[in-house]
Amino acid sequence: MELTQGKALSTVERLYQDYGFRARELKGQGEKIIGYVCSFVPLELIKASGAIPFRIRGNIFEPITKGDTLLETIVCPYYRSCFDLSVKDKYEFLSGVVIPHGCDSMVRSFSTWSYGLPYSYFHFVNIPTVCEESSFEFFEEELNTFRKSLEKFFGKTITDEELSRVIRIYNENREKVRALYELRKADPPLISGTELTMTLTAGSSLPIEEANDLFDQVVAEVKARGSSPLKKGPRILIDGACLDHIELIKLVEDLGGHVVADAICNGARDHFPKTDVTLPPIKALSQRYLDKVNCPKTYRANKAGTFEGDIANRFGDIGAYAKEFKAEGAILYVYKYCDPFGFEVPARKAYYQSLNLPMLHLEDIYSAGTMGQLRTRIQAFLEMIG
Amino acid sequence: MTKVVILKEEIIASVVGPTGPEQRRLANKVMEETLRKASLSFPQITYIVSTGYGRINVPFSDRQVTEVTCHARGIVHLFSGARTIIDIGGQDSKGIKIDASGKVVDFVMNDKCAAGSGRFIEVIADTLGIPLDQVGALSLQSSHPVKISNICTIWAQQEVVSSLAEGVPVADLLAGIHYSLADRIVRMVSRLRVEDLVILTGGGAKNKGLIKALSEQLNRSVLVPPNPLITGALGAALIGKEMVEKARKNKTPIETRERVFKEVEIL
Amino acid sequence: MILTLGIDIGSAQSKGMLLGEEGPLNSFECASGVDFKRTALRIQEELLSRSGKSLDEIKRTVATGYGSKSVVFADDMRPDIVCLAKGISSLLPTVRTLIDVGDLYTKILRTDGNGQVHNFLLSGKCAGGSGRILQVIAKVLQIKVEDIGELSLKSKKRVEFSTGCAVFAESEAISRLSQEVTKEDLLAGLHRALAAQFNSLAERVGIEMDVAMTGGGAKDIGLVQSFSEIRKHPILVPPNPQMTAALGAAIIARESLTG
Amino acid sequence: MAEEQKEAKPKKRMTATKAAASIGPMVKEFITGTLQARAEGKQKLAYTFIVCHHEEIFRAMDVVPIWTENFAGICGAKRDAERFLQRAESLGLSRSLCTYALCGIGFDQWREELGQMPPDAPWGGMVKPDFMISSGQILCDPRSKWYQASQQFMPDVPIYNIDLPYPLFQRDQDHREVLGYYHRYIVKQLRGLVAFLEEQTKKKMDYDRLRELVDLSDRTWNLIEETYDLRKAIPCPMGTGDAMNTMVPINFMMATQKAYDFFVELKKELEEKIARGEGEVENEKYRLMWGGGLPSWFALTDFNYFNSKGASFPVETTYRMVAPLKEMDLPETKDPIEHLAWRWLGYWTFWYDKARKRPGSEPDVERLINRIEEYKIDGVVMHEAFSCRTWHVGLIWQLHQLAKIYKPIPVYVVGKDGKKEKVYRELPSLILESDIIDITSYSEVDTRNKIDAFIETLESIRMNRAA
Repeated sequence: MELTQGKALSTVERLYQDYGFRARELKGQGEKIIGYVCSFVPLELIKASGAIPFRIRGNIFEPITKGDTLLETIVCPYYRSCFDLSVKDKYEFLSGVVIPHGCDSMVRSFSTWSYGLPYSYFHFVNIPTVCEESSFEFFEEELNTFRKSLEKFFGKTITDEELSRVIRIYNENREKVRALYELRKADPPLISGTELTMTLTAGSSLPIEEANDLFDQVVAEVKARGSSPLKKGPRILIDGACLDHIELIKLVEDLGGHVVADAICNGARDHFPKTDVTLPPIKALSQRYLDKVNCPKTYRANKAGTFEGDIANRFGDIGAYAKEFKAEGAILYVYKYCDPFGFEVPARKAYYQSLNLPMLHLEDIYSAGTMGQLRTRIQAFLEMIG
Repeated sequence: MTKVVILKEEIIASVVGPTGPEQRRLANKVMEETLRKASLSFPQITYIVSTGYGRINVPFSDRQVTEVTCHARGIVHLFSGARTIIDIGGQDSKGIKIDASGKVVDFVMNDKCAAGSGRFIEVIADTLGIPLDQVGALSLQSSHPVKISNICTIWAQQEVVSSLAEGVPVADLLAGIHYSLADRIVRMVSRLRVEDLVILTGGGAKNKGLIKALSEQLNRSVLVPPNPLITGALGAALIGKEMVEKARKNKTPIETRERVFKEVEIL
Repeated sequence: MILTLGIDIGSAQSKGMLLGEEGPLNSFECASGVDFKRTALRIQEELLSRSGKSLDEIKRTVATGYGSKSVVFADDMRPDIVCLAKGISSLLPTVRTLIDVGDLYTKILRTDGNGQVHNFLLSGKCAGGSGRILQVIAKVLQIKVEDIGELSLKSKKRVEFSTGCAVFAESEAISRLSQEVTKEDLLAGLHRALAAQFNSLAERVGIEMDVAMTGGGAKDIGLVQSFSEIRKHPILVPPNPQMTAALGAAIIARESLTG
Repeated sequence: MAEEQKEAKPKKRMTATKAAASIGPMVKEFITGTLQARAEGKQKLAYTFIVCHHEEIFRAMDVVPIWTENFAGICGAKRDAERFLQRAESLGLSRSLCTYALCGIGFDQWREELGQMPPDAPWGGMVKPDFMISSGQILCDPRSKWYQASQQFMPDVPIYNIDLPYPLFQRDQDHREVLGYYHRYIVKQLRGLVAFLEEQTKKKMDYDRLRELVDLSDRTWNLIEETYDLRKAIPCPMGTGDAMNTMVPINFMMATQKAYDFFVELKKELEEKIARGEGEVENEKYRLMWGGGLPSWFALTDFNYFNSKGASFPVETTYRMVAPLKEMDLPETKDPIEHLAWRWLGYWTFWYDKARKRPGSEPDVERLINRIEEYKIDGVVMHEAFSCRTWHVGLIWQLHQLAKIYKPIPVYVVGKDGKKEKVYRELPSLILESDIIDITSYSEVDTRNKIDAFIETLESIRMNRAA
């Protein structure tokens, strides 16, 4: 059941393990790297300004020490880890950081980031909480403010033409991610969940063109396997916020399951929605990020008028993924202190019930130390559905 | 504790022994004793399933299955109408929901903090110098259970010491401790929407004070198997038996490990 | 002779310090047990008999610590933070930051050499980061608490150890041992984890040099060493570090006599 | 057993003012009012949140607001939140989430399951609303998620979510550059709320009445600031303990004559106390600021404990109007909705200009510094409630910055050679750790120990102060 690792996947592993080494190299060549957190930052604008967007990552193996001296421990543990690594100079190659209004943890700690870290550029992007006409208008203005702020910092005008070109490159990237996900559809899947998440994570540290090349290579390399060397096992969908490490997925796979689908920030939530190229670029970005990134942070009016109709509306994409990738069970993985996802646990539970899909809810603190505790739960869950 | 059950049609022998830092060696010892009791030689055992917190530390087990599945299997064997299982052990506690066909449909666990496990009572009993098997009965004598305000086991231990010094009767303290633990367990299992029959198992099921506190807080009667310590091991044995039977039926080979005791020296 | 007495009733150990005009006369330490009142009396008696003094010579007694309110004969009760600052200033006046590792809590304080507190912080919501964890682990390893430090220093390859629940640290240790981790490496890992926690707390209060460690935990040289590695600077430890608060209480008692 | 396990009733907190003592009945009155309104069925009732600057719209439309945070706070103050929190937990909600929301959701689920109020519901309970107005503000996720979660148990109750953002303080940007489109958006959001209420109540908004109500709350706003400013007096006539009561008219009764009258009375009372030289504390030794966080509603007697040590709290940053309206320089407008939107933006951005002038400062820190100066503060106390990120994240950072940029206090210490030397210390601060209503996170012994040590810290700074 060993998977062969060719050149592309070895590159992925290296980018994953030594996260940021390519960005450091590029910085050495005079490129500007802009860090960001969360799926709400319109990367197209950063790219169009000539800089390279870089997703800031946590590290579950690194105990949070320095970060805790400046930030309360009641903040989302994933976000605390990101901050901890940043104050420990792990991302010293960044020229700046962009933080969106993703959740309270991001908003309330923005000054701690922007004053506690030595980068010269900081910007906060306000994201509306509702999806309606006035909020799209507002968000377009907010994106223009972001655009102006980048223009000022880089001393360069971001033209609509350039933005449209970049939007197309990002759309290509989303198609390539789709191609990666296609490899999960076989039973057993051709690509393991660990490989896929590692690939996406590696991609989030690269310039978009390099990520596109890498994804192409990975798809070709995995396709060359012909048939899956893996053993059949329960097919699992992972649902939750940002999961930028492979440990949880590896645990599922060590125990005989396969992660074949997800609704996580650095998975389908972030990578599936495409930008409409027929619209003016800012308008198109405003719609893509506000409406198509399906995050619990954004309220969508209950049009159905019934709770069942509402959850179908809110979580319909998850159901569609579960069906498309033939998931047999779901793991809802929520960080402690996460208000956006935390409050949805009962509703998501009800939704999975309506799909007849068994669900395991795990609350965790973003630390390798808890993996042992998760092991028993996941094994029991796999036994339960297997 | 380490528990071993040898099963043929019914239980042939079962032994409960200690678990210590030297888990593997002790697993060997308990196994040897059970074999002796059953008058069997080690190679006569067809299949071995290990479960529990230390399931990976049983050098001779053929398969490891979680305690959730094993407890459920053991309990359903004993009580076919069981719907909710509460297992209170020294290392964790859990709630398991069973459907009408005896299948696990949901479960919850606490293994992060001692305050939600049987260890909570063990630590307090030890502090008060009262044998563990007596704390339950003693707590039933209380007329005014005290409220234990600390959740952390160590801090609660200290609270108990201070209250004792202030002249609070031991029975009232113990009752408070039992309610405190029952409260946390009930909070956890209430996520499963508790339904009858409720079965309490694990070491905690031997404690009458805890049974009372739990059934009061659940507002339901709680049933206890005759030998609650071994339900997990029994379930493991039943699962092993089914696997062997299935393999024989399908004529697939049964992979087992060598039936020898390897000496393990840790400390 | 005018004597003053400082009594520190901790959750595990109780300490007494009898102070004469020229300085400490005698100190005594015993397990706190369950009856704090009796423990306090016993400390008083022991100190008097060891020093050959009579009760009426003690002009003032100040109690501190977890069980200070059980010291019924005390004239005053003071917070342990205050007594620690007083104590450390008299022992090591250059100390500006103090980490006191007690049985239930870890306390961090900033002081000024005058025995005044300038800022302080207490540890967490459970005993996960307190000195108790050392005892729990010692029990698992079947070694004496006093030997932990020496053993830890012999480690060649420190393991990552997470300090969650102090009680369950036992099972974590057991499972580590069954993965064939040595006692030495395990202890070094534990010390490192604790020291890192202390450091975070201390940085919140703001660390000023010199830094000292007191409390029962400061007797553990492995812990002190680990902390000084993180600080990249030596950490001072007074002789009998667990006596610091009792000494401070006795000094406070004397100061209030002299006004 | 349930009886014995219940928390001991909290001791009654001693108030320094008559006005604060009169708050209990006032709260009871408006809770009873919601029960009555539900029984009569003439008015529509709405769940909603405080500090949204929309109460004028409710009152103009005769919609009765049910302040869900208030109800959770009452459960907390009565030490009766635990059973509702546990219900919420049993639904799968983590205790690490906003406990106000957990308490509310637990209560809702229980009430809906029973078809009536849960047994012994505090002050008669929280009635089922006709609709829920959540507000996805920039600073509080639960304000948007809470009602969404509650709706699972009241599937027929509609939610209307208004978005009220404000520009965050950014070093690279003057907030004035973006105020225009923020204002346009908020106005549209508030008009959306009006339309929703019109649809629900089948009534048209009376804009003259709205204008009057907005004017009333503006006047009340200024009056509150004038009243609270009186607390600069030495000794201070009223402390934060009382202000945690007098927040009731500010947060739940704005745009009512009653709230205005309340502050007229309070102002008179404070003026009289000042004339008599009466303080919150008999011998005022220390003046402290409640510099961040909501209080633990079940432990308000801690303020009495501070008072017993000679410490008074002349000012707090929680539940205050930020500044008088007249200082906010809001654009003139005849449209009350436009005014509400400007007022909202003025409220959140008031300290931005001042913060920009002081290197290293930011609005929250700037506010602390100004209060420290104006109220002659000796130390800062904050509360970190584990369940609420909105008000309790960033406090450590604020203290950190305060120590860095605010003028240090010169004190004498013993130097290496044993001689006295002059060094500089920051303003002493204390962070209490507990929760808003979850009493299991609170230890009275620990809290009071910390307070004792803090008081001694203040004393020592005072003693060693180099004049």
